[in-house]
Amino acid sequence: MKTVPCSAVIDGFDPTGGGLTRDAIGLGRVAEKGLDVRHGTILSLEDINVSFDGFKALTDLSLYIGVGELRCIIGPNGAGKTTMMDVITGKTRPTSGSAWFGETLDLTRMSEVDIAQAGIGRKFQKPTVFEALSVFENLELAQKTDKSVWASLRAKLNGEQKDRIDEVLETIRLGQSRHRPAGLLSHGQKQFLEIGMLLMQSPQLLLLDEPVAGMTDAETEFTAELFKSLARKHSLMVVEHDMGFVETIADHVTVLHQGQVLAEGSLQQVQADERVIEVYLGR
Amino acid sequence: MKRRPLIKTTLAASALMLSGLFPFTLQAAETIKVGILHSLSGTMAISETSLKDMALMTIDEINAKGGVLGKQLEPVVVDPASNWPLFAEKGRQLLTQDKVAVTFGCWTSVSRKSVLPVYEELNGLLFYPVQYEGEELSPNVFYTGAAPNQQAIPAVEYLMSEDGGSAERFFLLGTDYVYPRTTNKILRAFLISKGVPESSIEEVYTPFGHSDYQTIVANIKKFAAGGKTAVVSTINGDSNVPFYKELANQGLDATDVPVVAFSVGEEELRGIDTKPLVGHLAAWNYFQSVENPVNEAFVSKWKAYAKAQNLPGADKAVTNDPMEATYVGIHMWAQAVEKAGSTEVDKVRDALAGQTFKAPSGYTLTMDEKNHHLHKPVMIGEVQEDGQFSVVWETESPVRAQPWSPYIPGNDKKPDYAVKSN
Amino acid sequence: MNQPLTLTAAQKAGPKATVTALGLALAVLVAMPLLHLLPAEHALHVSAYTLTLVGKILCYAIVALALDLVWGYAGLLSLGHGLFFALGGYAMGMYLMRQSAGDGLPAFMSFLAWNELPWYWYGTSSFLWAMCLVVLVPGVLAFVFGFFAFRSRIKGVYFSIMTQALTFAGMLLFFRNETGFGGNNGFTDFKTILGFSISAPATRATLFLATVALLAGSLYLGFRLARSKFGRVLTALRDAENRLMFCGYDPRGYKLFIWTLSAVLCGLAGALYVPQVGIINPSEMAPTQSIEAAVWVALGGRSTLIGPLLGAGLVNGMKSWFTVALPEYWLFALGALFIVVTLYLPKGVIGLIKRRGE
Amino acid sequence: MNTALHRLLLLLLLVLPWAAQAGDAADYAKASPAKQARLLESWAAAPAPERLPLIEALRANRVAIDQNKTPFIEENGAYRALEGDAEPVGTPKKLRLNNRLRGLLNTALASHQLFAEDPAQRLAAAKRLQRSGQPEQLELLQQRLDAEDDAAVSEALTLALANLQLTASDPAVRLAAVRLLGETGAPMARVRLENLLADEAETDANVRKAAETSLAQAKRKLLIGELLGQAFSGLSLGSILLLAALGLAITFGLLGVINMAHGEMLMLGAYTTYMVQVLMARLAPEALAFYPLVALPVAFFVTAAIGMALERTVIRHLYGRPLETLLATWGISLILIQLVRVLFGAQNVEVANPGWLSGGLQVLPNLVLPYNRMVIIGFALFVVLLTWLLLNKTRLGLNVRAVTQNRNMAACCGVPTGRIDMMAFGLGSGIAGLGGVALSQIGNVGPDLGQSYIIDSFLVVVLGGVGQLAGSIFAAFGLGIANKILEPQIGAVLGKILILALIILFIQKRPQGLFALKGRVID
Repeated sequence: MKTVPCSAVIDGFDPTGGGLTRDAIGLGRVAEKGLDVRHGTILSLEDINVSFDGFKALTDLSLYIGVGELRCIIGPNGAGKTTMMDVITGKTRPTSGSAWFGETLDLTRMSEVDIAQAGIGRKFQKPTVFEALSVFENLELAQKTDKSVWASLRAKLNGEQKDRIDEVLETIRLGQSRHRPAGLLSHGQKQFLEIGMLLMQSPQLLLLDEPVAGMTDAETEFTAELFKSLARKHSLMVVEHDMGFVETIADHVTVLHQGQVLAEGSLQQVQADERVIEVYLGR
Repeated sequence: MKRRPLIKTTLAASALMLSGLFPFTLQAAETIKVGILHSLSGTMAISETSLKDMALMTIDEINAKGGVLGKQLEPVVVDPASNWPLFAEKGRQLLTQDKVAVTFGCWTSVSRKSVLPVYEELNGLLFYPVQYEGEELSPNVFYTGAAPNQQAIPAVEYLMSEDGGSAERFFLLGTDYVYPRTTNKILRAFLISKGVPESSIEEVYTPFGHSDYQTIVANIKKFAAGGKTAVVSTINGDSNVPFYKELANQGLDATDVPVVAFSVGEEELRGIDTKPLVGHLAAWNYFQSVENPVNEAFVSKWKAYAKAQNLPGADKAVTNDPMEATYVGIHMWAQAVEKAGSTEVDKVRDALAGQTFKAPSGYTLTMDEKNHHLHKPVMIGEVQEDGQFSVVWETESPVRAQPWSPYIPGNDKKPDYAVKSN
Repeated sequence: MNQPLTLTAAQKAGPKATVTALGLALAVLVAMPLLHLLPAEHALHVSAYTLTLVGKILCYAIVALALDLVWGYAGLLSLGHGLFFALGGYAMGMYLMRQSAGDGLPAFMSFLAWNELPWYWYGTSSFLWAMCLVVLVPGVLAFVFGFFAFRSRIKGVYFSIMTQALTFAGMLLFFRNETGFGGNNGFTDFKTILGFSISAPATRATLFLATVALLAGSLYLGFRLARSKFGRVLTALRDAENRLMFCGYDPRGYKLFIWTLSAVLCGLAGALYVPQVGIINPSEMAPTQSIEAAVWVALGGRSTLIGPLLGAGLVNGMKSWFTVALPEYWLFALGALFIVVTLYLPKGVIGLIKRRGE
Repeated sequence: MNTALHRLLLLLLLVLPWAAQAGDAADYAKASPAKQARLLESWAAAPAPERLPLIEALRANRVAIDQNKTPFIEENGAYRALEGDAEPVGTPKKLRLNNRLRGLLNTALASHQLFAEDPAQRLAAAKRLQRSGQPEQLELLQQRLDAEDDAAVSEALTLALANLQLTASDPAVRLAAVRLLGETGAPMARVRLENLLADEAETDANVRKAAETSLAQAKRKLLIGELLGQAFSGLSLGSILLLAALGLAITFGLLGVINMAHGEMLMLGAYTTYMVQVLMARLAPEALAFYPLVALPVAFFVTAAIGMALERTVIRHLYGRPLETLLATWGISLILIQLVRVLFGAQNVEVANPGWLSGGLQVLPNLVLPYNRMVIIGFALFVVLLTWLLLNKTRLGLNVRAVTQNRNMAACCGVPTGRIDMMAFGLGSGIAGLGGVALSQIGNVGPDLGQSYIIDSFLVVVLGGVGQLAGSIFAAFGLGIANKILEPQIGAVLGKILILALIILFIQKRPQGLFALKGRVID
């Protein structure tokens, strides 16, 4: 079985900022240059504050993700993990603070669509796929291409694109179900389909919210391998509760608590931190 | 298989209509078909339902006397559901599918305007029983309701007279329909010709279905402070209740500011507590309270009919002006058919000119020789506590209609006889 | 809704049967106006009554189809489609009024205090410009309304209520006599269109054929859209708008496109409706009319192309029949029908046919 | 004591010329309308107490004449001669009144009532004469003012007199009258002052100057009255919108049912009121005045029962499919409307305001607050309070909120969701029924009643924010007041269009309505 086909599927990006390989990213716009990641960080969150009617969901949160890094975020419920992802993807606007994608893209000023097109992909906590469409069509919609209305009206898949979809189908092991409506897939299959859609999107930064929830052990193992292979050329941010899974994939872990970074480091370091122990076990 | 049901329905519908036609065509020798085109559902049902019943009663009455030309009249009732395009469709159906000899129907001007092209195209015959704004004279329509000069102008003349309270300021209040607009335009021109200054006339319109008259009543009060004021109301039926209630509760009574209404009759008063309204006025060509033998017979016949047919609210059945106009219209048509010896539209039209009928209003009404309108008496009635009107003033003799009002510029060039609008 | 966005029933019953049925229906519809040209005594003559009735229903069917494009496919229930229909009708009506008025003012203006044509009437004596208005007025209005509504992400019930408010405001505006569209009477008494008498059988037949052509065209357009990637994006939009945004699609553009297209189709249907029924007035904009259109779609079957057509045909056919057969009680039948369909036929009549097919 | 004696003397004096006036009724009966008017004017200028019954009978339209034109008074169907003891020849016919005669009768009645024992009656009469006093009554008023000992009546009389003194020959009298008029703030005063100033009608410079000051004063007072009136009508309209929308805020806002039959619940509530009125008129006519109070619980239970029945049979199968509830409830509404039309007829039915809801409270000379509107404002607030208590302070309310927020979780916690849905729908319908009772007091009661409120109701709920009771309240009053501010400026039609446009714009800004829940977006 091919375990690392993804690198072939996803365009690599050039950390030096050349970016000539990038093509149209939707609504007819073409990014002239690739993402500027001169300083080696792909995502910088600085002093982010978010509050809902007085409830502070995030307090002075600062977080940096390096290029090609695979970062795991852990933290108890209500620590602000999903809110942080909402901030990064433009769904929630921070009351203060800055969020930069690369060195030049200010995420707090971009719309969700722009952020997605700039190269941040997100997988939701609850798998969301287009249930009325077939697996194949789900991947077709996700693929990186001109996503403007006009383009969609005229769009026709070329051989290369079909091959890519086939490849991803293979990767996520849904080749047999390509024409099944996505709504009829099992929970785990939906998770994989969503990951597959992310792959089709070929983003530079992937945000994954509890990707292995509801997966069998074998599936989890496979996912871990998949992520590790992705991490070479992409940046990943994985929110996960499953410590075993975190252990297999993460080189760097961040612990969130009450909207703030509590600890950061390797899993061993973090697990040794007394504050983390208190937060996890103390209550 | 997708389109089939649509066509099936259409076919089924037309088949049903046809099969419905058959028994009639078999009896065609014995009956004359008469179309009744009044809304039985939707917003206009409130006014039109009783006209349908009145038409049926009148047809019964004529049938009981042996019918017309020795044949029984057979009513064909359809429901255009207060939907104006549906009026045209149903009109066409009555003329081409049911082949009626005449149609009695419509209430609103827009419904009449909707069916008019159909009746002109197919040379049908329509009797329209409601007061309206004029500005129309079709050879295929006979207008048994009042033209503006048979209702609005005499009413304002009365208000200006000593008995009417010598009003010198006029608040023209109406629903924003074509009828109130046209009527008020005529009234304004009339008032100015009588020396009323522009500043003493105020024109206000409300949206259809308006139910909050607080601001308007406050404005009337303000306006009325300037001198003896009368309100001329062309408010459409449904908005009258909130208007009168507000008027009464804000303490404006008829001795201070009388309201004369052109669309409020006995039927509308059924839905209003009339005690606070005593003294307010309405102008019509007929009131139920008119005392004469013809009317007594008419009213008691209607009450008996309502009871026999078990109509809703039969114990409180009343007659009103459009009902009388329907009654008169059907009888006149029947007389004209007898005179013409045929139900052919062209012959009946000729026979209708100059036709007379002893109407419940107490006058012998004449169909004008030329202009398709009745000569009608004008009466001003005062609201009484029992929901009836007492006539306080009436013209000495029936007035000839002026469908093209001389107070609207350009009308002097219009011919005073019916021509197709093109 | 787990319905794939394709011709569900068609797939089940096999494309062949569908094509045959559609072809047959089209043949009947094309034959009807031709039969109308036969002399009235002829056994196969189709009467003007039948022709205008079916023509009217066909116009409604186009509205239903247009509404289904936005509701069934994009998940936006519009309760204001009557407005676009009426606007198209008014644009056509303006031309027809100018035709019958000749060089003078339209009849209603001359007795309602208008001395000259208001600016928005300029050029309406030209058929071409009137046709431009038929497309532009509903199109631009829908575009502007949609642009703002979709920008602020108004959806679901909010969107429905806003569209309802829009058509209600439109109705009030057109009711005003000062607006210059004939007030509550609207436009009637049309005489000629392009110089041909509007009541001539040949004109009727032509208008009918034009309606059939528009319907067939809309159906084809809908079919192509449903099969394109655009159609799939719409379905995705209906079911998971957020996911779609994170895939990098801007839903606004998609919604705006289908919404405006739907409005323009309605406008065209309205323009064909007016000369056939002979009247246009503000009651076409009444919110209840638009709700009824939604009922046609639901009754026929949402998210299918044929369903709405069936629904429009069934409801209007029944209305025409019931109003004669049971004038006092037809509302009971109609009301009961709505309840029964929503309760027992959630996928509409088309769902029933599909189940039969299986 | 002195004054009482005085009055007695005066009475005697007036009774003396009895013989001369014995034929008043007969005179009136025989006169032509024009002559009747002149008679009434002379009676108003020279009142005679024994004429009072005649005037009262005339005013109540109870005077009839027989064939000989002998006047009779009708009492419970029997006729009694007004003068002498004649028996009617033939059936007497009622004397016709018209508005002119009615006005003159009122004036004549008022000047007779200035002699009444009861100060309240005298006050009312004086106030009446402020509006309709005739120059011929100048002397009478002066005389009565001198004899008056009640301060309030004196004041009212002074004012009534001032109206007539504007044309007095003595500039000092005119000056005093002008000053007095400035203080009243009556709409008539403004017009009188304006007339005085116009066309150099007033020649005395001092009086002119005083008149100008008074006019400005009067205008200011009128403006205050107008603004207060506008505010009140805004509140009143708001309370009506609120009552119409409150039930919907529950069925639509909480249960998510797009209830197109909501308007029909209002209509059924109004028809219940009508039925209660009819039944009480038949069974308990002495308590008829309180029929709206009786109608409240009846309407609540009737509409709640109908609502629950609908929920049981139709709506329960449609939860989670909100747009389909629209279609089914639309069907229900068609059926209900036609049902009422068949049962009660297409025409409106008569629902009368009972005495305590008729008329209004005169707050300022140009501001009358109708009782029915005041009661409805209070009632709307009461219903809101009741609803709030029900939803927030009872177990039922807790359950309703639980079910509407998370049906499955509530079911897991042992909440009988089916029953709660039914109760909640019944509650919403019942509140709509209460709204219907209130609506019956200000407008039509007909089969289409509900249709005219349904759009406004939805707008109120959506504008306020679905599921937000407080939002609905703000939205209703906001819409009401905005409507009433706009209406005098640009007319009712444009005002309404503008409001709709503003709502559409507002929703752009706040797509979730006025009171939206903020929080993490949940997908």
